[in-house]
Amino acid sequence: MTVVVSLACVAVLLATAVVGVAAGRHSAGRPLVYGLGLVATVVAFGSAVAALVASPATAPELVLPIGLPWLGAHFRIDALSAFFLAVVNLGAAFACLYGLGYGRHEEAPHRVLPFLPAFLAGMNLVVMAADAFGFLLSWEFMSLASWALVLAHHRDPENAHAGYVYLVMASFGTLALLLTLGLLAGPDGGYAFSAMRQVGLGGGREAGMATLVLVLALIGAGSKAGLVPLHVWLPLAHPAAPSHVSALMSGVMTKVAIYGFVRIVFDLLGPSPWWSGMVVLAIGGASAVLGVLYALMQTDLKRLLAYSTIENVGIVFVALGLALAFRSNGMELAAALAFTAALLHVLNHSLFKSLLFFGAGAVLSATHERNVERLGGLIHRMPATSALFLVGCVAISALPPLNGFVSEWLAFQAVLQSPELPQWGLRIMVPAVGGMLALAAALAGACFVRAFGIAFLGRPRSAAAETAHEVDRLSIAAMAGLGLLCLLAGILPGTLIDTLAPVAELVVGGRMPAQQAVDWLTIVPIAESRSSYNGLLVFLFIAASASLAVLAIHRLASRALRRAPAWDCGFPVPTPNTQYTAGSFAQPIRRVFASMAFRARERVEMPPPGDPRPARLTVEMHDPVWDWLYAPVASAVGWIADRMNRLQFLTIRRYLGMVFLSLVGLLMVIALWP
Amino acid sequence: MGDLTFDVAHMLAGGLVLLSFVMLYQDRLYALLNVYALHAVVLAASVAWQAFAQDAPHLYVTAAIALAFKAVVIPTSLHRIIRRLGIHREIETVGGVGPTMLAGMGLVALSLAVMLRITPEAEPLAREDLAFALSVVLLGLLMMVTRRNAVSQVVGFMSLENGLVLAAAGARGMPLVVEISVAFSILIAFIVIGIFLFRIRERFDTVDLHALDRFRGERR
Amino acid sequence: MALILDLLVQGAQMAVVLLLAPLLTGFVRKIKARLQRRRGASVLQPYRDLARLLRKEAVVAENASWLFRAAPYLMVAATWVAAALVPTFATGLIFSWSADLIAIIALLGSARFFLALAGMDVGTSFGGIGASREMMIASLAEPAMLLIVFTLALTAGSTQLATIAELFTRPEVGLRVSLGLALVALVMVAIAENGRIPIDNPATHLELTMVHEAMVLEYSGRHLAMIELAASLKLLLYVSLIGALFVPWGLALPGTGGGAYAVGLATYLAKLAVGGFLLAVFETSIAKMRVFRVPEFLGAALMLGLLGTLLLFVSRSL
Amino acid sequence: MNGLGFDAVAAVLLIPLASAALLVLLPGYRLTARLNVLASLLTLLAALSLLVVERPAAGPYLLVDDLNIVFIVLNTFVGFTTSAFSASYIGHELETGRLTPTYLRFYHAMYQVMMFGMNLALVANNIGLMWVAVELATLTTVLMVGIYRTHEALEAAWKYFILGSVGIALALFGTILVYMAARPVVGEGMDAMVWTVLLERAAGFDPALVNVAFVFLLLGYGTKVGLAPLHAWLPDAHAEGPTPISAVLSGLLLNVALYAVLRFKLLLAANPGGIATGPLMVTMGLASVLLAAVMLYRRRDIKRLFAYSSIEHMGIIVFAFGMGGPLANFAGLLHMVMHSLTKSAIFFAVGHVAQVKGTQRMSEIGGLTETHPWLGWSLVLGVVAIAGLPPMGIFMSEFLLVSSTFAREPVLTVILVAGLLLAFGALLMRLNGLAFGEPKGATAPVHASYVPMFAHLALVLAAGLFLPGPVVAWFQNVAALLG
Repeated sequence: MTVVVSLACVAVLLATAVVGVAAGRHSAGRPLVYGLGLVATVVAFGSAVAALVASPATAPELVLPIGLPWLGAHFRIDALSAFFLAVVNLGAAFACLYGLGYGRHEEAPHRVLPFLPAFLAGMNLVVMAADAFGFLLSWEFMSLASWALVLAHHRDPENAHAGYVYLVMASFGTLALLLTLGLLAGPDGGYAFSAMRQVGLGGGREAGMATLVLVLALIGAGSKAGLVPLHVWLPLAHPAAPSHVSALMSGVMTKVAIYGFVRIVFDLLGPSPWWSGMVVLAIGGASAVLGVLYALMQTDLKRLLAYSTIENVGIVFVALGLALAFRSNGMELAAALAFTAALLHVLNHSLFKSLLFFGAGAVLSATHERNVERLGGLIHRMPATSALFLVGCVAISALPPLNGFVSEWLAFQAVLQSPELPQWGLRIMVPAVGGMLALAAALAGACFVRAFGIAFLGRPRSAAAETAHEVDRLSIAAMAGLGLLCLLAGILPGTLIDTLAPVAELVVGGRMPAQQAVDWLTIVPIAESRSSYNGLLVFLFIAASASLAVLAIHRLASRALRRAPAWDCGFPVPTPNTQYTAGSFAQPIRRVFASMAFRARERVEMPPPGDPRPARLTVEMHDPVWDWLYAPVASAVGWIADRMNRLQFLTIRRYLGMVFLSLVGLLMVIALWP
Repeated sequence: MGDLTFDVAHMLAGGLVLLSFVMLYQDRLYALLNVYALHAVVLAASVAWQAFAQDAPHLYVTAAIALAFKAVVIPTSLHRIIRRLGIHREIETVGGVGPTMLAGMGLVALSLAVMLRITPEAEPLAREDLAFALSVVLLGLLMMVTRRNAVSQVVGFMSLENGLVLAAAGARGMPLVVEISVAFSILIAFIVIGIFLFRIRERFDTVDLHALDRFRGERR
Repeated sequence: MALILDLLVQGAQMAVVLLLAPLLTGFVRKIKARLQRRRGASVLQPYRDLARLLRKEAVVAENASWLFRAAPYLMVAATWVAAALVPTFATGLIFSWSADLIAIIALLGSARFFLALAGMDVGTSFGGIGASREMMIASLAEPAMLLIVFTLALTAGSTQLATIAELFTRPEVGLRVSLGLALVALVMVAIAENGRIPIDNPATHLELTMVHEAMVLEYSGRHLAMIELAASLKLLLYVSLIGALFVPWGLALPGTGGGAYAVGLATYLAKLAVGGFLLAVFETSIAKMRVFRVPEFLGAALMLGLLGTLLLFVSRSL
Repeated sequence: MNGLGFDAVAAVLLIPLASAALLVLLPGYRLTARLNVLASLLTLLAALSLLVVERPAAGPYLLVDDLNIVFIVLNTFVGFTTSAFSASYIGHELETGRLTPTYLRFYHAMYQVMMFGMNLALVANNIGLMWVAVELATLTTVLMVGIYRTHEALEAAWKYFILGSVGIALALFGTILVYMAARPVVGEGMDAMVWTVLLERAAGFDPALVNVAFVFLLLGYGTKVGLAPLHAWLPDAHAEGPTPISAVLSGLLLNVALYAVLRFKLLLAANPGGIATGPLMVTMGLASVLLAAVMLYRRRDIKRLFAYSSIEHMGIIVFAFGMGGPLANFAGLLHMVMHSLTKSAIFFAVGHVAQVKGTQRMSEIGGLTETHPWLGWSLVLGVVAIAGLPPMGIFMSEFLLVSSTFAREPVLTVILVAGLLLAFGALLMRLNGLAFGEPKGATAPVHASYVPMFAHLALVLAAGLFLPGPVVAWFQNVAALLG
């Protein structure tokens, strides 16, 4: 039933893409495409949630006579797919709503409208597919559609480059996944997921193969999710696309990649060795810390958000690694806790990252400016946008009572289960990774104080920022909806956790204690004596005591308020240049961390006394991953290409020589053949 | 008759190989052409002998073709071309003559090593013939590789095809298809080469392939 | 009936922290003054200051936004809620399970978040300095704090303050290396978080060194009062946190009669006094360090926390 | 009754021959172009009729079986679409004066002769006849590559001719050797050259002789397949000849040569003492893939770029057949069909692009999707397809190939994948410059014939999503045939 509905929605989306091709340049195209997309995604979201809540024990499998001829296209929606389907379509629906308004500012609609619905359809299909071919086909189709969207403003050479790097990395990942699935399917092609699952359950895979599958899956899915060191494309490609597409890529597509990883490693591969958790933990922790450090160094608002996506993906993978470790040691309860934390963070991140990208898009359309150094003071001109952006910032900084905190709190609770682990390596490693998680969270706080403070607070740093004005209602509506969801997910986590229970049960074979049982909507991961959190109460307390304070003050104290020039310690300077810039804000943290992480160097050129020239401070930073991993490969390819290119310029005689030599060589083979 | 047949055939085929070596050794175009003509004559003889030995009359036709075209027509016309293009100067071989000869030796050894693996029940005549034919083919190819001059490359190619004809003739009872195809291919090859040499002369004043190499597709 | 009693206790707790906070601040100032052979202001001076600030009109910079005016109240609220959840004189408060130690730290984090934003709101250079330094300090202090929490929680098998405190009252816990390390780290973090010497000097306005004061430079009147209150609440919170975790004796267990509560209150006051005294002594006996040496100080705390966590396994395996 | 079937075969051969004779006589390019299209269409219909009518029994000269009928239908279809494309293309060439009417007459006649040669090579049941046919096709293409008579064209044709005729010679030697091997078993005369006979008696052949024969045949026909290191003629021949010829070369001639190699592979597989042909083919395939992938990076000429991509794909196909096994063979067949369709479609697009921009240098072409949306996007589509991205057919074949071979030969497969990725990077880099970015070069409107291009792309797209059952069954038993 759900499968049929979802496939119908996908069909509608594909049809919408065709409409987009037809009506791309027409003014009616925008409302038509986004409207249809909105309807389709909302319906798909509803059916997915229904499937998740109902969560039948055996999900029916639908086989269409397309795809691999002798296999057909298998579609199946179990609890896992249902959850990710819900995430995908929720984000998609809000993106469509936002696009209805934001699309008005699009200068090349004919390069967006056809591909956006195709992109949505691709993401839906990946989650639904139940055979290797369908999975990879929709996976790569998704990449392809998003590539076209990245190239929407292709005249900008940066975007063209971004698109290039993006698609190459994407197909690199796809090839890795292709090898993975080929390995799982075996030489005689058992491409249906059900078949692979059987082999996995039968324990038909030896350790070496499991290792290979794990590594390849980590490469394949990780390159799409943006794990360090496969992240280089992400901060290029995500900002290049139109903002609602960036939101989709950052907020939703990375989740589809996570789905791929979970599906392959948790579901298809079957039991995995205990240290597999360590690998995932290490990579996840590294991505979390490095991602947010990168983000702290950015001045481009959208690129900053993209880097913070890397951080959040890292957090999810840390939780997944914990789940793997617990599961391989038969600790279902702890595994369920960790896995639920991962799922919750997937949902939360898709919510607040979309919200933040929408905000960035609003700023972009209001000021045509992505560089925070040229923004500022927007809180006065775009009150609604800035308030909602603030909500997003609080949520992503993992501060109570919003949703970001809940998932990180659960992750910490999972970390605290580590003493029960039998292996020393894990016991030592898990708390260390927990520390990295905490570090990432704290740095995220700094990062988003910086982002919001520089872009929205203070005094405008450019004419564009000064003349900015609020964006249209639909965009604000989309952002408001997401903000509300962030709050709800923050104060009512218990219901979410219960909804996710079937997923955890399906994947790790255990579930967290049911949360309705606990009174006052508290969440209790293990037992109340151990830990508990009540977002609702915290929220109410803060609200109550804040209003109490306000009330008391306004009753007892003077209400007099006088507006005056800023005091600024006695010597205020009118020009806004005296404000702290993003660069200067990041300086202390740069000195502490980046000097080792990015080999950041500061150079001060101080003109001699009497010289009117201003002093200059130049900071140079290197991305170690790029320097040590990608640049060498690229230069090696270039070098080989140059050497080999001589073959194009030989004389005919030399070509004959090549023929002659290969003939002689083969004859020798024959002569020496036993 | 066995022995005598065998010996003569062997002698002629060996003579072809020898002549191929002589061609490798030559470094003047005219001399090269003359040796080539001789090569063709010997070929014709051996084919004719095969025709007699296998009493397969159609092979006489092949022999005639070989004699007519390869020993007369082609050398004379190539003479003409050379004269027209005025390139009767020395041809620089790539590696000196010595190494080339050594390489040729190696090739002959290789072809023997390959061919003598054949089970002797395929009767020796064919076996030996094949060995020689293969070496002639390889030597022709070697010649094409070690000469810088278009005409000598063509000659090398022709000697290579002589080797083919030798093999074909050695193949007892091989249907007419082969001879026709051989003649046909020689014909086409010759015509097209003629056209090309003509055109090439029309465009550049030499057929030395260096001139052609200037026109690599993708000049920097 | 029991519920009402519990509510009463909880209410009392909230009132107590609110009332005692300025007193602790004043007490510390007084002791410092004495140690510096000054007479010093009265212990009650902070109350007077608050009252005065409340009476004055608030002067707000022209381009200050609503955030600037809302932040103080949010700070007070968050800090107050956090402080209300730390067992001061009694454990097992009725709402103590609504947030565990991690959540309390996060609450303080949100308070800091809004303070930093408020500092940047007016768009002065000092606000920026303060905010950026504060976040840098926090980015090291928070992980350190969380590692300390790991140490405690892994020892007690819980992140619930009440549970930990109750557990530590028992003798079988005994002395542990990792707990000692955790204590040292916690003290260092507490000093950093409260902007005391050597990290920051609450009494100075010397722009090169100040962190907290730089952020609140633009505040005046009732807003400033709120911020001062929040600051002293935070100090109180940390002192009572250390007290509840490492000298948990005398805490009134739930259900025990009024006498126990009286004892708990008395011991609590004693703990505050000792803590304040030690703080004052420490502050007078050490010099303020340069801002860029702060990371080393906090890095040490971080390392200690991690070390504590790892040593835990050793001591466990013993 | 099979007389009808035989007539169909005869038609496939005679229509091109007759029309060639006719086209030589007729002046005027419009008429000849139309006739050319008509003749190709008739040939196609005749070939299609082979599918329905009962197949003729294998005679001493002609044979139609599951294996070659795939090739025949594909051959005639692409031949037809290409003739349609060339009609519009050549018109433009005539306007710009790159071709003169006299040459044009010759061009159309040669086109038909070439089609005749290729069809003959495919239906031949006789190794001698097949050899003749392949050479005929080669030599005609040589002449057509040189038709522009520019320095580059002549040089490319000369190179093609020399290398090609060496290939001819080697192939002939191989053929003779096969006869020699067959003679003791089959007996003298024509029988010893007939496929069907050879195949059933192959077990008794002298292994050593067959091995040597296969070496010569692999090199001889491999030269035409464009396998590294015998590929040298291919890029220049593609780049300098008229674009329809490039399309035919990539789409058809390579396949015909490949078909010959496959036939002899079967022969060798049937012989117990024969060398394992798999490793040889896999090695050459991988060599071609890697070489082409690397060479793609420094290309400046758009047609040469896609010529190298043809080498790459031929390498993939040979790799697939070398690996063997039902899945890999299926993948190889599918890949071959998809490649001919896609590559010829790309050449159609490229031809028009080159005509519009008046150059083949990629540095002078840019932003096509802005200036010529239809051309630009179809080029994008073609490259996406050729790069093996879904939902196009090549994705399916590459999926099958890689996923089925990885478990068997991990190392080789990883090498192949590396080659694929390299080539993908190069193609995409060029595509970025050609289709996107600031427009460069002339922006004159183009009068192009989109129908053939879109027909091909539509087929490729359809195949990527849904292969009809009969086709699959047919491919499957051909794959089984190939062992």
